Amino acid sequence: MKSRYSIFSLARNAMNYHKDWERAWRSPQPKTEYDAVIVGAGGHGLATAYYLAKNHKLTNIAILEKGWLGGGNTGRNTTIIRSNYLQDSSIAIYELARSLYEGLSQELNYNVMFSPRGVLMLCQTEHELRAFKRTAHANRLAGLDCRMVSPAEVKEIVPIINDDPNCRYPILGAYYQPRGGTARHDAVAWGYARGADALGVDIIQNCEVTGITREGEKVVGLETSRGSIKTKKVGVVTAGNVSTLMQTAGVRMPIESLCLQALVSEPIKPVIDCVVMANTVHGYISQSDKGELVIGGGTDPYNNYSQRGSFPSLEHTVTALVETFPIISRLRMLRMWGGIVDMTGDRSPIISKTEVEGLYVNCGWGTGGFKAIPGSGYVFADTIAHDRPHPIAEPFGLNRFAEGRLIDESVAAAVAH
Amino acid sequence: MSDLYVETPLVHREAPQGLSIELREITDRGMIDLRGSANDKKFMVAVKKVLGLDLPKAPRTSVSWGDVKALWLSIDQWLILCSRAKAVELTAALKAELGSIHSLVVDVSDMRAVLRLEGEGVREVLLKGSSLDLLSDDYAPGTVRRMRYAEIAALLHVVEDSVFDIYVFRSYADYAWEFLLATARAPAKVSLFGAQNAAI
Amino acid sequence: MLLVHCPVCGAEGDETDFHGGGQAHIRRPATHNPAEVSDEAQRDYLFIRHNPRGLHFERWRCDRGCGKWFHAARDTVTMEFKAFYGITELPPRELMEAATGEWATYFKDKLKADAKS
Amino acid sequence: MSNKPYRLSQGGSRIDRTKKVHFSFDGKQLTGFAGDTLASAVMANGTKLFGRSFKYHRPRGVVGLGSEEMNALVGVGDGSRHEPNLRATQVELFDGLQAVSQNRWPSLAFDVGSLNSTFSRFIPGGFYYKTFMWPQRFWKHVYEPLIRKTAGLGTAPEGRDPDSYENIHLHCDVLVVGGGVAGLAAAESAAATGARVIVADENPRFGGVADISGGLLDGKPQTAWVADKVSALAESENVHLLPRTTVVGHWHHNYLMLFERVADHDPALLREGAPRHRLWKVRAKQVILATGAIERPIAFANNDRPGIMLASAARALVERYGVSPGVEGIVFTNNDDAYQTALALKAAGIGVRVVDSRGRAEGVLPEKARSAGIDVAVSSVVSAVEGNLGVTAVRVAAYRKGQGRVITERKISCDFIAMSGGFNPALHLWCHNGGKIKFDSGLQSFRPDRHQDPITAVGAANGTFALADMITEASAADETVAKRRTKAAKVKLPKAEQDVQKPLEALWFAPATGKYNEGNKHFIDFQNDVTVADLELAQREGYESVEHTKRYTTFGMATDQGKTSNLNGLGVLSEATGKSIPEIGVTTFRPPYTPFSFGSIAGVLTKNLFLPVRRTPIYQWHADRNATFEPVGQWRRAYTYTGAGEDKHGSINREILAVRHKVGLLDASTLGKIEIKGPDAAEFLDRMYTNMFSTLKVGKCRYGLMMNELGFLTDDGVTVRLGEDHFLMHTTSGGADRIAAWLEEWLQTEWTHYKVFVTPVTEQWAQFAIAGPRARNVLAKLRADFDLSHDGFPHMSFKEGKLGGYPVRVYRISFSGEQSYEVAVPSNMGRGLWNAILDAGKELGMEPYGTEALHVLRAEKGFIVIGDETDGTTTPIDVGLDGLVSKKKTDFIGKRSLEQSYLKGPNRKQLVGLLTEAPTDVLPDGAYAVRHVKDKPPMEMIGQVTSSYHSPTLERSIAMALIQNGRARMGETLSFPLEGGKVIRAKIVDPIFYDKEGARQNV
Repeated sequence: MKSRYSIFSLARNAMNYHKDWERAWRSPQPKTEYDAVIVGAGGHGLATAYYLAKNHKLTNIAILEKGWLGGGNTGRNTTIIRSNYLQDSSIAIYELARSLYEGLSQELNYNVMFSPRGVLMLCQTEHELRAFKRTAHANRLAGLDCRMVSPAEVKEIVPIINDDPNCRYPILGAYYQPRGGTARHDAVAWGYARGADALGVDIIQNCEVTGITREGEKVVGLETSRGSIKTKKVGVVTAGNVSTLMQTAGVRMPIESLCLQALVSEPIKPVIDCVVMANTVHGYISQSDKGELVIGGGTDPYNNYSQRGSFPSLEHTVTALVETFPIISRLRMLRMWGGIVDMTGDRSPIISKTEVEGLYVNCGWGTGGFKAIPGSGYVFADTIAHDRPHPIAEPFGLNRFAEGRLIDESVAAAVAH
Repeated sequence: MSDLYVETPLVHREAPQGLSIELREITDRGMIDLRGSANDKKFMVAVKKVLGLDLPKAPRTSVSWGDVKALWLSIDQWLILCSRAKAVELTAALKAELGSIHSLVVDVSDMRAVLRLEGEGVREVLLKGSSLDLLSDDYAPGTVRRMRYAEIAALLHVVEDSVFDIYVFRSYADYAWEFLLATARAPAKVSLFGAQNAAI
Repeated sequence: MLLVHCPVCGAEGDETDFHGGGQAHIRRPATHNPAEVSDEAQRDYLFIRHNPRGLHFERWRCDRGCGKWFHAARDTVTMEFKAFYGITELPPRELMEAATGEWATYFKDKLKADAKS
Repeated sequence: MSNKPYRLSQGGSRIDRTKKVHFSFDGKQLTGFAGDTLASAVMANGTKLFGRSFKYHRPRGVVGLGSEEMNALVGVGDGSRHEPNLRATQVELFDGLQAVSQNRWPSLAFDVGSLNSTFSRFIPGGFYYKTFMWPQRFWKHVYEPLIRKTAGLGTAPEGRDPDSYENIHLHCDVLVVGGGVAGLAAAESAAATGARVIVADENPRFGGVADISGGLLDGKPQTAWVADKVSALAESENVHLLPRTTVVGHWHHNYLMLFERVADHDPALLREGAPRHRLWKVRAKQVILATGAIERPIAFANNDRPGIMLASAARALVERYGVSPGVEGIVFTNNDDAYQTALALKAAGIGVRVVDSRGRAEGVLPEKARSAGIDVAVSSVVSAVEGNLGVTAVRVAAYRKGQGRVITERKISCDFIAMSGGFNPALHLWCHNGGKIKFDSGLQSFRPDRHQDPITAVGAANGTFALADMITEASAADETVAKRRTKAAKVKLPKAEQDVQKPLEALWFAPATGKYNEGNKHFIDFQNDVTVADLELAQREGYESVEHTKRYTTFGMATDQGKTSNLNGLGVLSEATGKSIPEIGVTTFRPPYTPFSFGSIAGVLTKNLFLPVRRTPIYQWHADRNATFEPVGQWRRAYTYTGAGEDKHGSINREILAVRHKVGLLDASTLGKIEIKGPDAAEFLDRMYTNMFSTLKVGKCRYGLMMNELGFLTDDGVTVRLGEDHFLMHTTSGGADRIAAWLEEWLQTEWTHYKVFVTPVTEQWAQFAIAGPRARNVLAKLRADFDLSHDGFPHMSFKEGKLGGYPVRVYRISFSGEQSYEVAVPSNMGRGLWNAILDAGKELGMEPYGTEALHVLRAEKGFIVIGDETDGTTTPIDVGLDGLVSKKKTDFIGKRSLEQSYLKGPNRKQLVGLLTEAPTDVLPDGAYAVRHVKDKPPMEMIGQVTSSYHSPTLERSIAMALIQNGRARMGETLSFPLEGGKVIRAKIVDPIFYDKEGARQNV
């Protein structure tokens, strides 16, 4: 058991100039065999490993990461957390995740800075207003704490918003989830890593999986840059890189890897206290505790593994936000970056068994995976442990594409993740 | 017909002030959208019979015969320019001559607004909304190019070195006009690649 | 901002003058035999996509030019375009040979047929 | 702070001592000279304290020379013109400039936030991950608000930005980034080939550091050569010079963004109307990076005190601005270059000693320093700094490479330190788009290696520092890449003379007496307050990857993006782990090079230009009639025309009743219109629509449904057969462009053998619906020159002719269920015909109606609207239009997907009508029906309202809904629990509420 973090441990360690802090996680050598192996130490993979160990007592497991843990989309997103989706199946997974976020710092003894500062989704056309009213009805009956707010309330919540009723896209109202918000992305990965490590999970970084080994219809192991590993259960959680890895097991995926970009401004004193999503104009904005405005854009319309996007999509986003929040015109962009997002045909994730026994896959989170990390790990661990889909995971099975049972949030609700 | 009331898309706009170039709407232009295959000899012959010209086959070029111009739009599409008065008659003549030859002729004289930009620095003004290499030799007089201009689709026609016509769909005419008012303001004038103030 | 070249009209311009149309060479099963399309074939057609890290083949449209669709071969890591070719054409032979993974499988038969003729 | 005169009596190549400039700093009125930066002018007034650091609120002064500055961040301007976080070293002084310091309260010298510094021992790197967790709700309500308040540097401006911005596109053969000696040499030889060359430099003047670097070109000072070249380039027809322009990013295929500060330095330009910033979007065939190098600070104890600067910055202060950094200084270095600073200080009469960490300092420059009488201590380091708001003394200790702590120190009084840890090539732009870099042990830094794009680095940016080499390399840069240009470029290279420099010795950390830097702070990232101890702590805790260390400690993540801290951090990590620097790896450089304004990105696309509004030919009339507008795609359509003494509800009802009982007029110009012609046109339409079009007779109209390949409805509309091989398709207003492209796509990519042409003609036509029992009378009054009788012109047919003299196409189609004619007229005549129709309709009681009346009218008739009754997951079967899905056709778009098990499975939601029990209850749009009403959620939902209105025709509410198995549940009553506990009950009925037989449109 690791020593706990607290204000007291901080004070104690300060006396000794912080020389005696334990490692947050070990750096073990890979063993030759594990009961289960998770490929990909992003948030979803780390959470899966943590819940496998914690809820299902599977502790002889490893999580393999080709680079550094949390270095993919977990550490590159705009950290929005909400659960106010339209479809029942989406509500179930995202609300499970959101509710786990509420107590995650305490659960992991690691401050992930979950900040339920409220998520405000602007309605800027009549059509959007209608769509959100529908979502509001559905969410209320599903038991979510969400409500429509008036333009006046929007102005109260975000005083810097452009409330000119004659502007190009006037604010007609907003859909508000007061318990949505943000968290510190790296801390979510690090907290789960530390938690999983404490439960005995081997987190092996700089270990690239080059192939999944099958015997007939079963998984028997993995080939890695650090040797072969035997295992009967493999959970693949490699986001944008899922297609190429699954292909080594002969499984073809309904995934395309696109570039999604985000940017931050220079830090300034607080001006926005909640998360604002303007779907009509594709702008997503919040302000980090450090003071940076964190802004998310759309995806580029072509496959891209370079983690470097094109400028037009961000340009469009920034232009929209300058119009929506005119004071940002004189603020400046500090840094922009891209991530490889895995998009499915219906823009909803895949949490699924596969046609290969012992091979499980969790991917397709596209542009909205961060908010789902705890819930995704929770139900995926359960799915792997029991070799059957967790009820919340069931609608997200791969079989839906052959059945036409799509979960198309963005089409149905006209809202990006 | 004289009692018919006709108005062009920018009829409500006044002559602009304070710009670095001249800007006005051209109101008397007839336009015919012509589809057919450049490889179809019968089609080319029939068109020539009516318009008196060989439709340009080279991308982004234009050809004139008298007061009729043919602008290349695609490998199977041209925009025929003539006077507005003549468009109806020319459309009918084309349809008649083309008969059963696979083609499509549509009088689109009212579909677009035509903006005339004129003056030293007109290319520089356009570069504020277009990513084309307008300073290169590719944009000599006679050149035609569809393009993305600001946030809209437009058709560019280089009439003379410093005279450009911009065609936009008429619903966007006000937007294009206002965009030009903003980017052609005299205090925002830019001169590119020429003698500069050496004090820098 | 990619620089794209249209093989139909020769126009060259920013990616925003073009329209990316996703993976190339997808066969629509219903066009060929509408009576006999399995659920799996329909799924593959609609959803399963080649997603290579490296050489990829895709469709583009010359949106602000001649309006025509065409094919492009592009590296998804370096973003370099390797070739632009017609919408009814196969890629240049050397690129079919350079293809990897699912693309290599796809082009194998084409290359054989090509060798025969 | 001090009454010593810091402005030297002479010197200062940049300033004009005849022109005084008045400005204020933190409200204090000060004076500088034209040519000063804010940094030099404030320092000339004796102030070294410029701001407070991010975390510990430690006092900070100027460190750098220009854009690498991380400490002296100020806010400039007032109110809506305020701009936070500007580097004082880059702010050009102008009369009336108002600057304020940041991140302090109540004042810069006395800052309450500096308590953080007192407690800094308790808040090491990443401390916040370990605490602030209890109790759970305190994060949101107590800890986070506190943290947010103390963080954040400057403040945002107030209100809307009054200034303008713009973008411009430009292509060039060669973009030279950086106008120093290397950049100018590269530009000169590129320009000589006739290439179009852009030279951009972030500074107001070209020349880079030529003025402070010593050395001669052709026997004259470098500045003379620079002046010659700049004026020659400025004269060239094929060269464009861009001063005050930072190349902020490099993207795929040599696309670059250049940020020009047009008017920041001169408010007069703004007053004249110049844009404040201009963003250049440049596509370059070739990029030459001549971005120079950035000097490294040295990590020694309390190396952040105001008065500690980079050696190059201290030299520039003296030589450019005639300002002394202090009275008595120390130059602390590991290289020869900093000796130039010592010599410059000495020459200006300022006291100076050199502390050199190397065992030997025997190069030409150190020898010159010694000859000038400067004390040089080798094998020594600065081990401590005394003073808080400024430097009062340093401690110097003997040092051998790799030593972890020092033993004996001696104290030397001084008030400033000029430090130099070597130079890092500025390779940020090289890396933005994936350029590879390699470690150079001579420089102890990274330099460019390979790049996929046509980009090359020259001069200091390439690790080439010697003047002669730099010029040779830069002049050849264009030749190696621009083979396409034939014009031979013969440029005579100048003869360079310069003092030869001996190699530096890496010094990543200067030890102090304490073990483990106990109590001392060796800053690596000044702005974010990251120390050597923090980096080591991160390593110990397992945050081993350099990216983990960076994120855990935030080093390199401040507004300078690690320009001065990145490599020093790697050096420290290298020493802490025993790995080499290349093994540690580098963090990725991301655009932009320096921050640039959001305003410049938006350019002119704000307010009216943000996104286009599309207007129909009748727009102005609608506006004049006080119409409320509704956005439909980019269109603005008239929603209703509210007159005097009525509200919107009233006007909508009036408009509906006019159509039902008299006649109405609707502007339907936004409807998509596409001409489709060719021998295969009919077969093609059979493929695109779910229903059959090849059987449609010439002159007739048919309503068609379109699906995507997933089997979901995407569009609908009426298509007319104009001739045997000629059709006119109508689409929804929002779908016009999408459907035209969709048709083209299938023609070009799947059914390439079809001979069909498709031409969108939406805007050629203004189109109006004349609907109501008196519609025919209106046409008659307009002297229609075609048969108006019902038999001669029946429902779903088409005529071409004249109406009121205007040439028209008339379609007898109805979306209201009334007798209805859609009249299309060339757009320029739209307004004329509209007026004529209104005149003709006046005595028939005609009223113009808007889109809301249109929607109610169609709902009364049970007609669907794509986007209301469908949501992208709805099939034609779901909405009860099975009859329009052909059973005969073997293939059409989406047909096969309708066979997927889920789409034909049980429990699909089906379109039904709803009548509320209380006729006055109008169901809210989107309300859900539940299987069982419970006291509280969750409740199982079985379907939702898709359209709901008060129908003035039926004098009650009506609604349409998608309900699970709805068609089998006719007559059933459903419950819709609303907010606040109210439950509306409604009976499932047929969705056609009015005129079920369709008799009214057929007369």
